[in-house]
Amino acid sequence: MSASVRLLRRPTAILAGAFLALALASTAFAQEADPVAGLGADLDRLWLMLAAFMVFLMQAGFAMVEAGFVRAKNTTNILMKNTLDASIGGIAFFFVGWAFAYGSSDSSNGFIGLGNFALTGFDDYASWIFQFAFAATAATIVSGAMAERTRFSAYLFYSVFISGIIYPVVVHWAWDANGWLTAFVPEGETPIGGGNGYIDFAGSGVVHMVGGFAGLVGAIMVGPRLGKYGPNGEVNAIPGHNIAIATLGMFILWFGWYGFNPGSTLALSGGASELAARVAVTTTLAAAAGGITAVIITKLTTGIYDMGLAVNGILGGLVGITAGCATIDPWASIIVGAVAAAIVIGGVRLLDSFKIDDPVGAVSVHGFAGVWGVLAVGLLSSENGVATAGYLDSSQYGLLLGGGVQQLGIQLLGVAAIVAWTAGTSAVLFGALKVMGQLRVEADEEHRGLDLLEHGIDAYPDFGPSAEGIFAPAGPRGRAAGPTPRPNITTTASASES
Amino acid sequence: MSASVRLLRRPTAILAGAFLALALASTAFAQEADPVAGLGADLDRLWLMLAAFMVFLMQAGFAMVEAGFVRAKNTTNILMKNTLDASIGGIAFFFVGWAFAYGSSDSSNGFIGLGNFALTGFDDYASWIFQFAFAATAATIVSGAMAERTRFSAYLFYSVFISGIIYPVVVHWAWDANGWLTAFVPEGETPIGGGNGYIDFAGSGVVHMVGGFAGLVGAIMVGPRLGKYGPNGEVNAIPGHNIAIATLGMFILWFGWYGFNPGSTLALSGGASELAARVAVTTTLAAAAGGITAVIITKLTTGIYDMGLAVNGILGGLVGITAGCATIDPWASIIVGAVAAAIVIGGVRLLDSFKIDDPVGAVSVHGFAGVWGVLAVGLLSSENGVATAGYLDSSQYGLLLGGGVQQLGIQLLGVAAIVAWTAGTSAVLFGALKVMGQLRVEADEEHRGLDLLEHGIDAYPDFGPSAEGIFAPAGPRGRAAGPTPRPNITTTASASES
Amino acid sequence: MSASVRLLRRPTAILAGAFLALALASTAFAQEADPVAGLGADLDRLWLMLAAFMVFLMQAGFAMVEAGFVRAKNTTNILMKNTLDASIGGIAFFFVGWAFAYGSSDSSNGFIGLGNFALTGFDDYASWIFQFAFAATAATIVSGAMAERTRFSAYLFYSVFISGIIYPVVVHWAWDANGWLTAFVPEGETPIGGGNGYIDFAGSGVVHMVGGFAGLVGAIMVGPRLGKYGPNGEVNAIPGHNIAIATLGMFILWFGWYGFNPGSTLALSGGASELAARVAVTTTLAAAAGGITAVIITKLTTGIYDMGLAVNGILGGLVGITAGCATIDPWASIIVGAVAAAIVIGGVRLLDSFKIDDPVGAVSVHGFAGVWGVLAVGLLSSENGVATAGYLDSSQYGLLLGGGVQQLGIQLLGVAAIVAWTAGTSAVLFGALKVMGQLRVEADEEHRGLDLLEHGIDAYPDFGPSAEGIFAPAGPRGRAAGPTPRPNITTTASASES
Amino acid sequence: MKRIEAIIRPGQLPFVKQALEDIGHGGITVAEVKGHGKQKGVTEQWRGRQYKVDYLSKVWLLIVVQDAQAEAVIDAILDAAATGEIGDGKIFISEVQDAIRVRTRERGEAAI
Amino acid sequence: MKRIEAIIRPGQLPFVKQALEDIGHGGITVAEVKGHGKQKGVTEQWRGRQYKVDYLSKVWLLIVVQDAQAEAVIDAILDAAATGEIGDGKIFISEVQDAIRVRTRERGEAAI
Amino acid sequence: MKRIEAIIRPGQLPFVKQALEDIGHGGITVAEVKGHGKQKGVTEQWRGRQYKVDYLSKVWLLIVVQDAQAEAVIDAILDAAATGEIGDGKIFISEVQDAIRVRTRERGEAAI
Ligand SMILES: Nc1ncnc2c1ncn2[C@@H]1O[C@H](COP(=O)(O)OP(=O)(O)O)[C@@H](O)[C@H]1O
Ligand SMILES: Nc1ncnc2c1ncn2[C@@H]1O[C@H](COP(=O)(O)OP(=O)(O)O)[C@@H](O)[C@H]1O
Ligand SMILES: Nc1ncnc2c1ncn2[C@@H]1O[C@H](COP(=O)(O)OP(=O)(O)O)[C@@H](O)[C@H]1O
Repeated sequence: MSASVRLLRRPTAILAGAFLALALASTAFAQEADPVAGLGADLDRLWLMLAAFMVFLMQAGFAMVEAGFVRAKNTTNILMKNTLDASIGGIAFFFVGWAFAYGSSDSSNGFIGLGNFALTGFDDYASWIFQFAFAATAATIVSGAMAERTRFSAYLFYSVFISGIIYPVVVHWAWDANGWLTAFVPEGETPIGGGNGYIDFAGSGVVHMVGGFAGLVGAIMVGPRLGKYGPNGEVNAIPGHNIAIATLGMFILWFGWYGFNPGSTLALSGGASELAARVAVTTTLAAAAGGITAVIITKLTTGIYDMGLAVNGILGGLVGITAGCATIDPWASIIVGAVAAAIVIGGVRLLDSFKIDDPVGAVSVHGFAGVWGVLAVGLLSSENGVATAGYLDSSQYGLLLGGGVQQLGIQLLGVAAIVAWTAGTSAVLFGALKVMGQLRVEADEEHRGLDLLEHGIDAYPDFGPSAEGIFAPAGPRGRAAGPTPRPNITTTASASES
Repeated sequence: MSASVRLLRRPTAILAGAFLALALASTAFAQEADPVAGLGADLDRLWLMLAAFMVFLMQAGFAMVEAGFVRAKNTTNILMKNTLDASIGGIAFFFVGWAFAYGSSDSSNGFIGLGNFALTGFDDYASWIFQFAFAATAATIVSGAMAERTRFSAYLFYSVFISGIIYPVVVHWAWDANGWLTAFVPEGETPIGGGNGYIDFAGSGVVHMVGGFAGLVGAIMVGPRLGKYGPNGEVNAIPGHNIAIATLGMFILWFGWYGFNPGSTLALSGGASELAARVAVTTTLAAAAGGITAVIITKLTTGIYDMGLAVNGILGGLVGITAGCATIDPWASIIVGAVAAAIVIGGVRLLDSFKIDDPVGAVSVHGFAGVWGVLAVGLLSSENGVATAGYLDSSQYGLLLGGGVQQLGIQLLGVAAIVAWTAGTSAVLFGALKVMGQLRVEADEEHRGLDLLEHGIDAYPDFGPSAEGIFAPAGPRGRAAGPTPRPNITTTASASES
Repeated sequence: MSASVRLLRRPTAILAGAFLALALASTAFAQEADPVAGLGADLDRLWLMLAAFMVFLMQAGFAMVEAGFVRAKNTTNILMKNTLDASIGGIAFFFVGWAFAYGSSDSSNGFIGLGNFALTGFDDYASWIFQFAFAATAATIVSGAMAERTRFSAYLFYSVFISGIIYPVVVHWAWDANGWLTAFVPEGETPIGGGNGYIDFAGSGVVHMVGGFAGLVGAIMVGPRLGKYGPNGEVNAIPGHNIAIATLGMFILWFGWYGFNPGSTLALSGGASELAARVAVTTTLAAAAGGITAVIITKLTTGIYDMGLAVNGILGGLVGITAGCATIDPWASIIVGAVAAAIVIGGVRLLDSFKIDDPVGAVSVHGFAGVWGVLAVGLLSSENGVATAGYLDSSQYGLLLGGGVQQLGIQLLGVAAIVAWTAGTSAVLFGALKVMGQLRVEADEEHRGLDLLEHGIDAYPDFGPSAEGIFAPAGPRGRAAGPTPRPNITTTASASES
Repeated sequence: MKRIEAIIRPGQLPFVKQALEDIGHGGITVAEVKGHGKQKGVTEQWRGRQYKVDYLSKVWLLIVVQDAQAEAVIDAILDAAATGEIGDGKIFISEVQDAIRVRTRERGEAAI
Repeated sequence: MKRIEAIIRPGQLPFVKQALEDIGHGGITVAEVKGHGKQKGVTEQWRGRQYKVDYLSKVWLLIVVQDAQAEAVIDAILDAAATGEIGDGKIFISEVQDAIRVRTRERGEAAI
Repeated sequence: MKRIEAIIRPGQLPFVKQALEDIGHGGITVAEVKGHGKQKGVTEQWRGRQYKVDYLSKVWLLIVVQDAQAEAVIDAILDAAATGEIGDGKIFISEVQDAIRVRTRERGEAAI
């Protein structure tokens, strides 16, 4: 099987045109030979790039949701974690991430890719930028689950591993032509189970479950925030500090998801745009259903309209539809989103009952709703949807729609494999950090806020009675007098008499 | 007239190519038959989707502007309203909104579409996502005008009606081939008035006036905020709480408008991209002129550079050019934007003189500048603009440019019809809620802020002397002691001696 | 040389197809003559528009970074500056900016364009919107360097000149076919120096250095903020007020840069999409390297993870790669980003040692890293990169990769010319304002904050013990009693007993 | 001189201020505080979890007055601040030895 | 009546509050303040430049009690607020002449 | 012991603090307050509408000193806080019965 065939394949039915175009477009010759195919390839690359940029913007969304959901004293810390995992993700995905996910060489195998390290011998940059944006997303999810008590150096350390190894291996399994779970086998081969293989169109499992379950293991290992669980079993509340930026973050994430899901067609030409548009619709409906469901549930159970859970519900709906956005019909995507929101709310409660402290709900939203999303493919995909999305065997579709149990079985296998791999590697990673005493900050630092000791600042340095907001330099000081020579005496009246 | 012809038509002149492409692209056969047409259709769908995503992001823009312009104690409430109208809009537009706007069946008529309920028998998903984003915009405008005192349940209720019925009917009138006002009549038919029909390229009337006038009726019905108008006729000021997020929101809206206006070409292929680019230019110039004009007016009349009105002025400029963005020449779009800003500022004063309380200026920006935008088409459209935009009869153009009075007459008819329908249905809707005592919160709740009683939170829960920000659970409590077992005794010095 | 050839040229090798397409597409005839070329032109215009929209969104990014980095009392002021330079930039670029940059007439020359004033005789709107977005960027950079003490009217004044004249002239030199530095000479001519001419793919020099050095001159002329430098030589710290929005701004800027750099291919068809994707990769890696480098340097030198410099470091990496994003290989872009971050951090220190006060780091990020970016082209461009990007003479490439010293020489010439022009004109502009006493606010206003006296507001008007947040109108007042008639007596208990 | 310290509902501040102006007293200092007395706090909710907020927002007023004016000021505050519901607040009165106007260095009752 | 004014570490507030409830005293007013005494501030950093923040966040408590309860309240605060490190804070005690409950206009010890 | 309570302009705080350090007094507590006296507020504007803000931002200082030091501290504040314009603020002096250092439980003048 040649390298060019293995790379980034999607089912051939729908994308044959696009695929052909890509193959042709890679030589200048092709442009002249078939200008239409060349233009199709340009269009497809545009789509990949735009989707990548939109997914990249989700970094801002995650940063705002997470920052809004933590206390003011840990805001700089979570912002900086989000900032750096984008940076670390970029460098790690350049050197090894792509290689482990899609790298092609003779030693690549069903478990891991090997090849194109540091993008040597590689020129499919549009695919790289798209895949990088996904990798950065997987890494950033974890920071939320472990917020407000994890040491910054530990965070830097595990970010490298998640974007560099843990996530890429799962990508390889599920999305590389060579992967053992993949639906995108080379012409003539058969996916695992003989049908469609593991269907995870945009990554409820590949991206979100990886982030969510790494976060779960991390949250367990690092332990709850001081004071979250009282001595007599009470579950205390630790409200975040800024609903406005959290809401902004949710909207940015929803926007970014239009790159995440529709962009996962990887192509637009040859009619793939029709599929992409359909995906945009299912994505919208699931998000909407998630938001409404979360509000209804909280209104019924608590009597009030809860904003935090509305945000989590919408995000849960989005995560839930991510695997099945192409194979599930619009009407059914409403169900997927609604169930996802219910799972998120249940998950938040469940974790608390185990004293697992997830400050922003990342485990429920990405982990649990991610599991649901993968399984929903096996429950609610329509026959037509599986065919339209271009998977190989549309006779296997959602159990609840009469498509039999086989697809659900493969989906379960996928869930089990991803959970096992992610939880196992995360346990080693976080366990090692914990044993070395490097995972968590000191109790005193936690009380005073991570911003002060790790970042030397708080996120809103100029609020409070700080007068002019001018500070003398630290260090052996002479008579630094007061920051400014007395100014007011000689100026005009400092208040108008209205 | 066949269903496929009625759907979402634009004037044929410019978009013939695109239209053909769409028609052809809908069958797999077409792809093989004419790959160029297929690619054109892919490109057009891409354009619709991207424009839809950008318009969707305007939800974040509205949320930030409105949140920034209300008091801190009502911030969560307005954020949640914006969040939920996006969700409700999605579900309502799926089940009935599209059907009433563009639904095609034998019972569809000039007043309302009927057909494709819940997207049955429908697969033009790119158009749906684009139209959904517009519907969500119309609904979200209202929340601003009624902010800080409207009951949340009332809001949920009327959101369903606005995105589900009130707005879609206007769309049907103006943009469906079947609509009585439409400019996009089927081949061989003549629009109302015999010329171009009602020209509202991207919806100054269809979208913004609907939102603005529903908001006006709502603001009148719900009454002013307590304290806005003093007992002796004083108009008190109630400043918002966060100029930074309001400014962010304005920029996001401006960005989204590049999807709203240029995206309304609905196609890019066949040279429609040239029109789209021209629209981007007029949109930019009108926004810029609106901003500058608002600043000049406030500087001259009040002596200071007023930020709130600069934001409103830019948005007014954008609303003003929305109807005529394709038919008005760039130089004239500067006039349209400048006049729009002046109208917005006048409108804000006017409403106050009638004791109609619109906390964020939504009625002036979307309603009044929307009326201006619709009329500006009849005043300032150029002959070349009307032709380039592909309307049927370029001999009828702006009165001030010598194009006669007829187009202005049709525009006035459109304004009257939209105002009558929107105000009428809104009056019934809000009137019913008011009679049932469901429209407005209690005075006490209004004083304490809607966040506390409706959402159980305030938007910035962690500011103020709340110590650790950890709270014991509510309910019958044992000795919940203090959230954390005393931590400090044993830890190291909690302050460094510099 | 005909006007149509001079306009906006890029090297012909790669973009021949696109160029041809554009030429053909401008007549309806062409559409029929060659539908593929027409579609290519549509795709290219789409690309220009989308890139323009993304670059426009950078206005929001700049506004948030700058607002976050200043004190709360000057927040409205900086927000309004950012708002108005977008508006002023739009109008100025319409009337004269484009004309000086790319305007074509017989009197155009190597120094300045003349023609198409107010877009007369012009219809390449996609190019205009793209170039406008760039012009607005150049202008907005300056506001950061001069923040917290510059008079608002002075700001308005110099904004007109920067977007209207100073910046367009540099564009003409470097990017117009006619410009004396340009790499994009007409067929048959030779660029300055006989090789590639000045290479600045997306504008490290043309855009960022112009903004950065105008800011430098402005910061020197306006003088440091009161209290920034103590009487005994201390450099005091003046922390900004909101790290959360500053981080958001950084992410928005990074996102916008994907329009800025990849969009500078100006075309997608004819295989230009491959180049654009490659540019997206180098942009990502440089930003990531910049962020990581800044964190490592500050951790090593100060012991803490500094968020403000991480933001500056990422932005520095982005500025650094902007000139060479197309000609520098991905691995080398990591070096470019890392060095840029180091330069930014060094620059921040350096300016302080000269008592030049740049509150947000704009001079270091845009000016110094901009210089580095231009020079990096001459040091690290690969032979293959120069060829792929379509420059004329790939035998001249990076000195460090063995490509000789000539390209570096031309780059140095470009730096010198841009610095001389920008600094010279800025010195005249700011000098005149200073002489007239119009450049800086009074000391008392500076102490109380620019928001209060220039804008009559502070950015967070509703925080603090302001009770209901309702204020009686100013002016001769009757007995304005208290804003609301006493409400509480008759309402229900205002606190629930839990 | 008397130091009158009142802790009142935020919403009543404008009325108190007006009442003080009506009787001719201008000088006042206010701060945002939180407190609880008999009034026991509210239940709030964070991501589905309800919790008790013990402290409610109040406004703290500091008014220094001449002895002779004290009762008038107190009465004005009592009238304007009361709603009749628990949570109306408290007034504490103590003795001030001296007052100084910074600008003029006047001392004593003249400085108020 | 005594006016007990305590400036304590923010983190100790919940314990102080609990201790006061344990001895049966409910009324309390708190505010965010900054201060310094022997404890001299921390070093912070802004864009690479280190600076001294002289004032540290503290919580200011105002508790007015009947004379008889004063020592019990003071002891409770001392127990709950102390960590043994510098920066633990101060308590100041002064005399209050009168207290008034706004809602009922009760005066004196009954009003506390 | 004396309880010196000063309400000053925010911009003068650094000078006051320096002046106190110069005469050897360290302990101080500050809070953000708003107030008005003779100085009557400013006119602000919201979306084109001008309104009066009655309260201006001030900083409230609490400094407890030994009796002997009181006048020196007051003089230092007066010197450093004055600009000569209305709005310079007020100082109120009252008696403190006792002071306690939380960490050591020292009482009286030693605790300051
Ligand atoms: N003993 C006290 N010491 C200090 N502040 C008090 C005291 N009692 C009440 N307060 C303040 O007064 C506010 C109102 O008290 P509350 O008990 O609700 O009034 P009431 O007794 O009239 O119902 C409280 O929130 C608190 O800030
Ligand atoms: N003389 C004083 N007047 C007013 N407030 C004081 C005084 N001394 C200390 N404080 C307040 O008490 C807080 C703790 O003081 P600190 O000196 O750190 O305590 P300790 O002396 O126990 O080390 C300070 O931050 C300040 O707010
Ligand atoms: N009688 C008073 N009681 C409490 N605070 C006062 C009193 N008089 C003035 N203040 C405080 O002092 C500040 C300055 O007062 P102001 O009247 O402007 O000073 P001056 O009388 O020197 O012009 C006010 O803003 C207010 O906070």
